[in-house]
Amino acid sequence: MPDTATASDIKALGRADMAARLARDIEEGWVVNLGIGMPTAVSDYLPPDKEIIIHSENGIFGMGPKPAKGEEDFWLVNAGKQYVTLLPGASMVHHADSFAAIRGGHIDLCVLGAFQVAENGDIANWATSENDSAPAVGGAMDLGVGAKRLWALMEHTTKEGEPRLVERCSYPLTALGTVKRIYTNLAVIDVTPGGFKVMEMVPGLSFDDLQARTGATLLR
Amino acid sequence: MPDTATASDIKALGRADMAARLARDIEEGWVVNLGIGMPTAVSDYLPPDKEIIIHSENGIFGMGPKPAKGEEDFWLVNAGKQYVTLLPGASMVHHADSFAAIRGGHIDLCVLGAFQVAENGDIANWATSENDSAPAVGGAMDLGVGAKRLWALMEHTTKEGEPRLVERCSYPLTALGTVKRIYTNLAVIDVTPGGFKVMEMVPGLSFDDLQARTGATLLR
Amino acid sequence: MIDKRVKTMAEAMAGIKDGSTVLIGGFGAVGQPNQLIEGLVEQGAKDLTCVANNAGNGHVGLARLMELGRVRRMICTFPRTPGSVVFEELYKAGKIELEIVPQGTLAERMRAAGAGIPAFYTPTAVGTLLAAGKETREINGRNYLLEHALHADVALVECWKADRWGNLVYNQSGRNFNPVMAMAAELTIAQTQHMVELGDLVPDTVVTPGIYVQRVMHIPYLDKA
Amino acid sequence: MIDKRVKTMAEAMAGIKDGSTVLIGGFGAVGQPNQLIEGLVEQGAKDLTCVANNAGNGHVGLARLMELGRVRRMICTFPRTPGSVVFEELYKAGKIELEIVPQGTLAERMRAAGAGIPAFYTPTAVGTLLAAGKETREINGRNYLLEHALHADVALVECWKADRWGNLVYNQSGRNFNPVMAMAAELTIAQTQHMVELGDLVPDTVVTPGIYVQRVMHIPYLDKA
Repeated sequence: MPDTATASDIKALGRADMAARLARDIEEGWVVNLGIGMPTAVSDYLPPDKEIIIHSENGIFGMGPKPAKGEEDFWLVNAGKQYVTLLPGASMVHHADSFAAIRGGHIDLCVLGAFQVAENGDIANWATSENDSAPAVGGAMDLGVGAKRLWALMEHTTKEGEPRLVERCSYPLTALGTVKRIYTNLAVIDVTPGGFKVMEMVPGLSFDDLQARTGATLLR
Repeated sequence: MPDTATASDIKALGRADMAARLARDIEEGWVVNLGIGMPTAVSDYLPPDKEIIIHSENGIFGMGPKPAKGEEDFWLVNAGKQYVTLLPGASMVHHADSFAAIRGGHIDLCVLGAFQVAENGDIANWATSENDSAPAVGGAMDLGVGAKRLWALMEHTTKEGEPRLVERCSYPLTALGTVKRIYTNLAVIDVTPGGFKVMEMVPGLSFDDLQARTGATLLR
Repeated sequence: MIDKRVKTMAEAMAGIKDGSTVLIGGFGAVGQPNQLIEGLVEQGAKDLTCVANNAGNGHVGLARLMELGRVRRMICTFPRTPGSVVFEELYKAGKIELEIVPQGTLAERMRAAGAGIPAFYTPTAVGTLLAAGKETREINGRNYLLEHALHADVALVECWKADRWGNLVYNQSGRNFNPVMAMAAELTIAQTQHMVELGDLVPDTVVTPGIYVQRVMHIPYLDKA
Repeated sequence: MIDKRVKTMAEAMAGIKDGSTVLIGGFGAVGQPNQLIEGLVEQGAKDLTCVANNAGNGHVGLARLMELGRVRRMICTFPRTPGSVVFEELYKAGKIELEIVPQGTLAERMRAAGAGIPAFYTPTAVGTLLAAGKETREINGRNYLLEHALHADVALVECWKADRWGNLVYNQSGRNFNPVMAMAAELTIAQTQHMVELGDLVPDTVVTPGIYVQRVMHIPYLDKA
């Protein structure tokens, strides 16, 4: 891929800022599932003045902030097996009922990390090759098809500079045509019927710079 | 139907005695669903020295005896909408989970009333004609296919003397081939691969008498 | 702040449209949202498909809604009860449609709707009149019917305690159809005997998580019939 | 008297046969019946199909069972965790079979088994590698996969409180797969942190009715990892 801007010009977001940027767009009252990895950090940046119901696939509705050191409850973990707390109003269901909520369209927003997202909304986030030995899918395929809105949170390119926003995913798919928006370290991009539409870019980045780092045509 | 014995010879059971007779065969530890109508009375005759878990389709496991007058809890009714009590060890589930237990084979015994039972185990207990206006099925079809054992409790003949134990049901079916035993006012009859097998008869009744009141060949 | 509490019946019933499918909780009188049903009678929506275990009683509530000609179709398991006089007259006169569904199939169809399961197989009703028109399939040597999810526009449910997030718990056999109906509808309206503070319900004991409930109205009533 | 309590691990494990399908509750370490798994290691059954969310950790419990060559096949959602070294080695060496199932599909397949639903349709995994060999069907314009019930011979579950009828309640997120696994197995064995008197559990708050549980063993352990 050609590189049309020098790294120093571009104010790429760090992982924390990416999570914080996405968190700003979450609306009061939404039921939100945060995938393992980077999406989990979104919960650290939720606006304190809004009530948002965080769901964990292992059956929790209404997770609160991380517990203080020494205050961890062994019996209370999230999808990433990290200790969590409960907000007043929390509730607990079993795994089948938890995924009933997911598959049944009762989750307003799911945020997943991704290897690739295609311009038709396909997402690949569970295996890097068809020959992957023992790939791990967890709840990603259920979340990928079930949530009312699916947003991807990921670096705009691989470490090697290969684009992760592509015309068609080359990695095995998680779900077909369901990603609605992508938050990267460089931009916020909507997945529209016409393709990737740039909604926001980081300072120092031009549209052409972003296009050069993207594997499909961007719309303004 | 020919009548080969005079009514006065035969010590036919009353409804209470029919329920009591059936109750004697319920084993300790069984989970038992009692259909509406005559089967409900079985719970009044359960052996007090055995623990038996009575299930109600509206989501109760572990019903106890009828409440004393004035002690009724409005929020606690059985399938027939009669007030009931709970035993220590009772539990409550919603309707889908209650029928999961039924359909999933977790009920050891279901007792249903019936219009007709056929020698192949078919049962008809919900409608008296294909043109029945607004027939009411309730949970009978689920219970008919789901319980580990299905026993029918019914009068041996109609008021007009027509047999209710038949070669093939003429009334609309509830479930196919699932009745294992029939308790009537005259006999206890097993439904075997070979047909109806008489296990027990009331005093004063001969095998030929019983055969004359039955619409299919009886086995000894 | 998430606050699903509504103060008036007009707010509770706002937006229910003609032609809606309305789920009505309860098994007999227990767990039946009587005041919400009266609210629907007042509200005026017509051409309704109503789903309930029974087909109304006397001349109030669901029976009244039918009597007013507002119910086009009933989906139920047991329409024939001593008190279902209004339904039976309308049905004989051809003025109301009826779909009889076995009770377990009815409950499971609503759970399926809530759970994103479009269809499932069940052994119930195979070979009976209620299998008419339904696809049959042999799986592992046994025959099953294909049954479809039953989605609804509105669910009216009754509960014992609720909080402002819409978390619900039920009292004894008042639970019955209410939790699966809450899952299956776009708009679930609950009437609650007791309104409690957020955090008063123990998370482990909540039966219907608030995500399934859109409106809650505090309607205490005598706990005897 | 119905008394499902067992006093020794030998009683708890009695009769588990070679070739069994064994469901193992827990999500990570939480709600995992560690002592029962060790009991199964001791008991000796082999040629097992094990169903769990993950594929074991370190060299104890499920990982130990695999290391001993007793697991022919794993059915799980997420076999790759930092600690799943035993599984990964066996899998690379072709010494263990693997069926990867999406987490919601896995849970629903077990609920279906418990609920007498032989098969159901789900949108999950349509068009992915995990749809290979599965029947696809269009329902109301959307594609779905047909998934079958997952029945088991044995379920090992963990709970917080239990009584002698086998009624169970769980603690916080320790609930996870345990209730659906209890429904799906012929023989459900529960280890409980607290054994309580019959009647101590409030009927409205029981999560797994005793009808789904055959044996209960009181195994208190520290409630911190």
